[in-house]
Amino acid sequence: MEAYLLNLVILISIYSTLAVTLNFIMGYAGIYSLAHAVFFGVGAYAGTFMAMHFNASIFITIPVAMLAGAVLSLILALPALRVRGEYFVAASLGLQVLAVTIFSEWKAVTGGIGGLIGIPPLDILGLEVFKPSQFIFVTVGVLVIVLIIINRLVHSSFGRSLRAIRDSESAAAAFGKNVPLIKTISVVISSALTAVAGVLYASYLSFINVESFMLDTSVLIMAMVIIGGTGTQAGPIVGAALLLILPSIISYLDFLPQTEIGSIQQIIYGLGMALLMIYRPGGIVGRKKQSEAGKE
Amino acid sequence: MNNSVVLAAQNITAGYGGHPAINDITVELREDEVLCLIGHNGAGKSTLLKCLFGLLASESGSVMIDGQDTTRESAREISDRGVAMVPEGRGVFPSLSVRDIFSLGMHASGVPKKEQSDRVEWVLDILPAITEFMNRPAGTLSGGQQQMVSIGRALLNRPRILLMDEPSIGLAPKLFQDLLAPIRALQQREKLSILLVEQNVREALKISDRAVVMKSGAMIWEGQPAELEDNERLMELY
Amino acid sequence: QDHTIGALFPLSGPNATYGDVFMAGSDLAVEHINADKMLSGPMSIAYEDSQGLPQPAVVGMTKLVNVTNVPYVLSAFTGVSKAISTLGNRNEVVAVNGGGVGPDLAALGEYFWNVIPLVNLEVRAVMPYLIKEKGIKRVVLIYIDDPFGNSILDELESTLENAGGELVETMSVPTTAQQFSGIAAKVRAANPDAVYIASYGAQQIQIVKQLRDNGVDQQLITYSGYLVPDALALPETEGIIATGQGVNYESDDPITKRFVTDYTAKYNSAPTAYNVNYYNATYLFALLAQALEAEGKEVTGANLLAKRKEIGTFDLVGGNVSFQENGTLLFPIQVKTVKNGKAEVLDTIDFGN
Amino acid sequence: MLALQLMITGLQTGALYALTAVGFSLIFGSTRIFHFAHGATFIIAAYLFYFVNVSGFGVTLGVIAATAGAIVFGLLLNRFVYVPIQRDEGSFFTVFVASFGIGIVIQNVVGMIFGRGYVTVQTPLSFSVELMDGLYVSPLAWISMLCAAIFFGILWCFLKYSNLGLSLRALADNPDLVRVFGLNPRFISSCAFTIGSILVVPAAIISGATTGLNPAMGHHVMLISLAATIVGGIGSVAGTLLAGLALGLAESLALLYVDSQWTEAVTFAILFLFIIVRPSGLLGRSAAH
Amino acid sequence: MVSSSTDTQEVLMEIRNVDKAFGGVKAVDNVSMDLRAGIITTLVGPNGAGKTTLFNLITGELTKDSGTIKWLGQPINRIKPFKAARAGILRTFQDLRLFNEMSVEENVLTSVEANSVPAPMTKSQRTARSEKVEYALNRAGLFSKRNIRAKDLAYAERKFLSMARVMATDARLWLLDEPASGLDPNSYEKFLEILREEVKQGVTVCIIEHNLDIVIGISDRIAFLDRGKLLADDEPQTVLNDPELRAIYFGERT
Ligand SMILES: Nc1ncnc2c1ncn2[C@@H]1O[C@H](COP(=O)(O)OP(=O)(O)OP(=O)(O)O)[C@@H](O)[C@H]1O
Ligand SMILES: Nc1ncnc2c1ncn2[C@@H]1O[C@H](COP(=O)(O)OP(=O)(O)OP(=O)(O)O)[C@@H](O)[C@H]1O
Ligand SMILES: [Mg+2]
Ligand SMILES: [Mg+2]
Repeated sequence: MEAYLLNLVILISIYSTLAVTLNFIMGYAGIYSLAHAVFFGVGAYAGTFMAMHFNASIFITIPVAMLAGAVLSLILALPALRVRGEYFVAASLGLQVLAVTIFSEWKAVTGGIGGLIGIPPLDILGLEVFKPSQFIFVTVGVLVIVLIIINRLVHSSFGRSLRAIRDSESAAAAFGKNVPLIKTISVVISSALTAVAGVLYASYLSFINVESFMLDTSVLIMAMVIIGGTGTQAGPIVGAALLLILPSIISYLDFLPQTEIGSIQQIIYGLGMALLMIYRPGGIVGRKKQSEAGKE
Repeated sequence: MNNSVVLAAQNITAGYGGHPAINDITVELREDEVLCLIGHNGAGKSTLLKCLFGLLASESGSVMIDGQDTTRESAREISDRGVAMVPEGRGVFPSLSVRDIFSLGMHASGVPKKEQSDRVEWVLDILPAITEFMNRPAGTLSGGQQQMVSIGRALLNRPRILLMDEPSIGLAPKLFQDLLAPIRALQQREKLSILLVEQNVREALKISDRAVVMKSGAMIWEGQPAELEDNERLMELY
Repeated sequence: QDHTIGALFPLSGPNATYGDVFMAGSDLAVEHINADKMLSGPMSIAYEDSQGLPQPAVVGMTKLVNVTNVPYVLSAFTGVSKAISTLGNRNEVVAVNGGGVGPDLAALGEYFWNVIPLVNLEVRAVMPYLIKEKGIKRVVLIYIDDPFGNSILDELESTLENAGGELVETMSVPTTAQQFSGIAAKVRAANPDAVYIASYGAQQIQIVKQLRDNGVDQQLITYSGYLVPDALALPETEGIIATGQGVNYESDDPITKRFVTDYTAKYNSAPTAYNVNYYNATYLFALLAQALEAEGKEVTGANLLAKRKEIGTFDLVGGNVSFQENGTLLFPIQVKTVKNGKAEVLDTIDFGN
Repeated sequence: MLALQLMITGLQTGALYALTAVGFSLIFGSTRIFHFAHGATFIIAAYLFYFVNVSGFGVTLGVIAATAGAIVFGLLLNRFVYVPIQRDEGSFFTVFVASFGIGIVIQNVVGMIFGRGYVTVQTPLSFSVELMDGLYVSPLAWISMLCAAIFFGILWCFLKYSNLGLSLRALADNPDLVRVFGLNPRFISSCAFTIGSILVVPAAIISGATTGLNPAMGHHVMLISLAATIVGGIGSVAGTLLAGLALGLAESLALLYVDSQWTEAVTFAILFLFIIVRPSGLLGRSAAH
Repeated sequence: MVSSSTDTQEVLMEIRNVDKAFGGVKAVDNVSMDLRAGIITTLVGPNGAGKTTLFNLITGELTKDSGTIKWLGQPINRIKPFKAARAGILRTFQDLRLFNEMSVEENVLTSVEANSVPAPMTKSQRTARSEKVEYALNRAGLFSKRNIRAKDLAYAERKFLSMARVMATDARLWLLDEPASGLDPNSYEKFLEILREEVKQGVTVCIIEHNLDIVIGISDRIAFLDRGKLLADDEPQTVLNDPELRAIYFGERT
């Protein structure tokens, strides 16, 4: 049981990192990306590539992954500078689908659908970390660091600029904000931090393949943010925890027929998403529903 | 002034999210009159208009049109009773052309297709400037041009009761004067009832038969426009 | 003492049909084992949903290994099996595959066993037969773009070359594709003697239907994964040639007889090779655990592995079979064709144990 | 010849894409509701038709059931999910998440009822006829294109001559103002959902016979619809139609040059490029910032 | 004001032969004018005359078809809006464009911080910054509401907030687009007072306004636009009394 809980906490902290970094661009900059899993994947593949072919030290894998994430995120910044709202969502969606194709076809690096097996454990100053009881410190530690970085950013003038741009781009520019630059920086930071989560994930599971970095994952991360509360501090973590614990809880409900349990779990998940959005559109941590009296 | 009451608000209380913006307001609009409603920013003028037109549900009190209770009616039903409203702010759809906005407005109030072009001609007589940009998307018009379109659209319905919320915002002074004169003429010819909310008090009072003043959600004064003409009295009321 | 083993089957998602088929076999085995009181206590299976995908499988495997604490897990699908193999080896838990046929499944470590002949065997069996018996020379391959499909590509290339055929064109399809009329057009343009189709699940059936719909009337060839009830019910399946593991259901040995009789009675249909394999995989556990209990040893993954190596050959459905050194069972391969919605055996190719 | 064959195949696919996409475009363009469950509408219509058909009630009843099912689903979703969310100034993303959730529910419920495997509607119409040497076209291809043409014709006239087109665009611009005009925004959005849902029905039925059905296919339907909507220009019916056809063609013709696992990438690369180079889409008005 | 000729003031901005057309519409047609330091220039003209467009051309929101604009003697022809702001040209919008989800204080704070990447600040810089914000909030009468979300403000307060955003900065030129429209007499008196005060302290203002009371109350100079053309740019009295302009714009006044 203990091992199971450890496993769950590790996954929650990894996904929380993803949700927190997505929340940074979504909740503060208004950049609604459906391509977050791409950078998760880029980090995972880049880190794995380094670990399997050169050196598994995190002082090599993590910086390389971050660099890869940051550089590739410029592709995402491109549409972010041109369009907003629905258009950007569609652009990020396009990027996500493209990336999945490349992840599956670039077999030399990604192993394609078959994936990569036998990924070495994390090497921290010569210490090999793979036991869940040790790994948990790494993932939680990374989450805390990411939280601190983002928290600092959000509460600096940079964070204010982001929110200003979200509310009115033209007014932000009229008050001296270099909108393209600020947007690009935020996307780059978010993607680089996301890549770190990718490295941890790959090393922890010791297996990755493209299926972990598809649209479903992007949507899952986004659902974590929105369900927890967009633009809040604790929201993404609460959302990640909830969405990862929910399936486990459901699978413990013995009275459900074994063959249908997968479907039932999915149905509860889907219904939960819809109901929550109806009754708590601001998310669990976000502001309460305040409905306006209005005649139809 | 024994004309019958066409539109009445009785003890209306309404607001947003539990905070009343207007409190126990009673006001009557009579047949064939222009009633000018003035008050400081945030006094609740727009809120009152929204209640009268069925855009906002009141917490208590009732709205009567021609003696019938319309408190629970929607804007659609109230507009069918011959009421039209010029909303506060930009009353146009940015992606629709002016022509489309007009035909949509007429469609909404059930003007027969045959009659539509005559009506448009008629409005263009009152607001000739619109002719120049009939086919442009309203979003590309200047602020004042949009306001003209908004007023024009309300007039197209040939309403019996017209509610106007600060029509002068963004309009050049000359244009506003040019607009008020024909509206007044139209009103007198067709025995229209107009409820006019204005900050531009001087111009508005000129064409008004009666005036009411609101302050912080309550009605504080009612009387003849002439009594407000001297500024001091006005200042005192604000 | 109670015994619980795990199973990672696709219970939801597009491949869930397979989950039902696998379960029919393993559930029947559990019934038999418990009825015979083979073990000191009742045996049961903890099912986890892999959706046929690696990531859910790893999560499920973690749960089976760490929470349910099973020593033995039934696995299916090439991707799933590869993904969980590391966990199995690390934690000394045996994983047994009875569904995936990708050749690389033979090399996933000590703790990974296959109770199914892998697909390279099937290709190796069918192509020489077709070239000899049906005069087929030019073959087009449509394969799914994953490790399984790619391994068929490799196998087909070398087999055809050795047997004197020619692979005129290969077309890969993504795992999620649904629309194959364009592929059909390309097949017609290549004008082969036969088309080999290497995919699985709904997609495989879809390819067959759409090829036929779009004017491809050449011989279609496929492997064991195709012959599920859904596919057999499809009129376009008529005449297709498929290979499969040779199980002699008419055999006189008591285990096979009992299996066939009870299966037919319980599910009202004839068993397929998948039913057999998961029955066998489950039954194999009972045999090994029984032997361990008799010696008073604990039923752990490591002990099960040692015992399997010690015994080597087992009486399972289909006769007395033995494991190769790499943990994979050898079975004869049958070449079948579909007539009137039923598979008919054309030939059986025995590679010899 | 191969190119011609692929072109016809592409047009057939494109016609179906266009039908679904226009449905989505109409709903999205007017209500700004990111109706991701449009794919679920497709599934519902397709399976209802399949069910009625295999139960032996015939094609006509099947079409009626599918249409009714699609409309009812669209309207219920609007009434009980989207309207409550929108009332609370929910962002379009909140709506998206809810809609996505409903999509998952439908996929799994349909899976539990009809099985998660694949089903197909058997009809001789899906069998291709050799038109000339090496060119095979099935009657369903003609039916698809004809359906698309008829439906667009009707829709076009309807939008043009009924004022509904104007109302839909007005609703997209400013729902509050719609009320000031004396129109009922609820009614207009119900119209959008009704028409949009009807438009998926032919594609759903025909797909049942050509590519077969699977509860999970709603996703793909939705992605293509979204891509076509954006490429065509949000709110532009004609643009979406063209984009749907173009995406179908591109997907099919891409096979001349690349393996089929790249075709989806081709579609979305087109989408991505369009957004960067011409965000307003083929026929769209300028992209609102 | 009649006596003091504004022609002698230093020229901050020089606009020469600026054109801008939208399709067939000439929104700004060969406009040349100067904005002089330390005075209030009012842009008046009928609706659609091109006033807002002229602002958009100055700040780089729109690119002009031809002509030059010089700021402090330097040409700023292809300037980007954010650079214009950093060069000391700030504007308000006809439709306000507040940062709606942010608090009143943050709205003002954001407009003071013209950097893109946060730069380390010394303590004195920090205090200077918060003093400016506090000053602007106090002037605009919003100090007590500094923690309220901008979108929850009442109409007049929103208008004042859009002024406070400009007031907190060190900009030399303010371009104000109908900042007082819709204000009640009390509020616009207060607004005028703020404006006069600020001009006294050295800022230069160009304001678009339709309300004649306000125009008369503050203008040091009036520029008159009609159909994109600059018809007059002169002392208020001259412009106000021009019969032709009266006929186009001012109408009859009693
Ligand atoms: N949508 C809204 N949500 C919350 N509060 C509102 C809303 N609209 C108006 N209010 C508040 O209600 C009160 C009355 O507003 P209303 O718009 O009716 O005033 P008004 O008299 O029309 O003022 P103005 O002259 O500025 O138009 C104000 O305090 C305002 O802040
Ligand atoms: N984006 C645009 N596309 C097309 N025409 C435009 C656009 N913006 C402005 N115009 C036109 O240019 C002219 C000038 O517009 P502008 O907004 O500058 O007027 P304005 O003087 O500010 O008027 P107002 O006092 O009514 O605000 C108008 O005729 C307007 O319709
Ligand atoms: Mg108001
Ligand atoms: Mg303007």
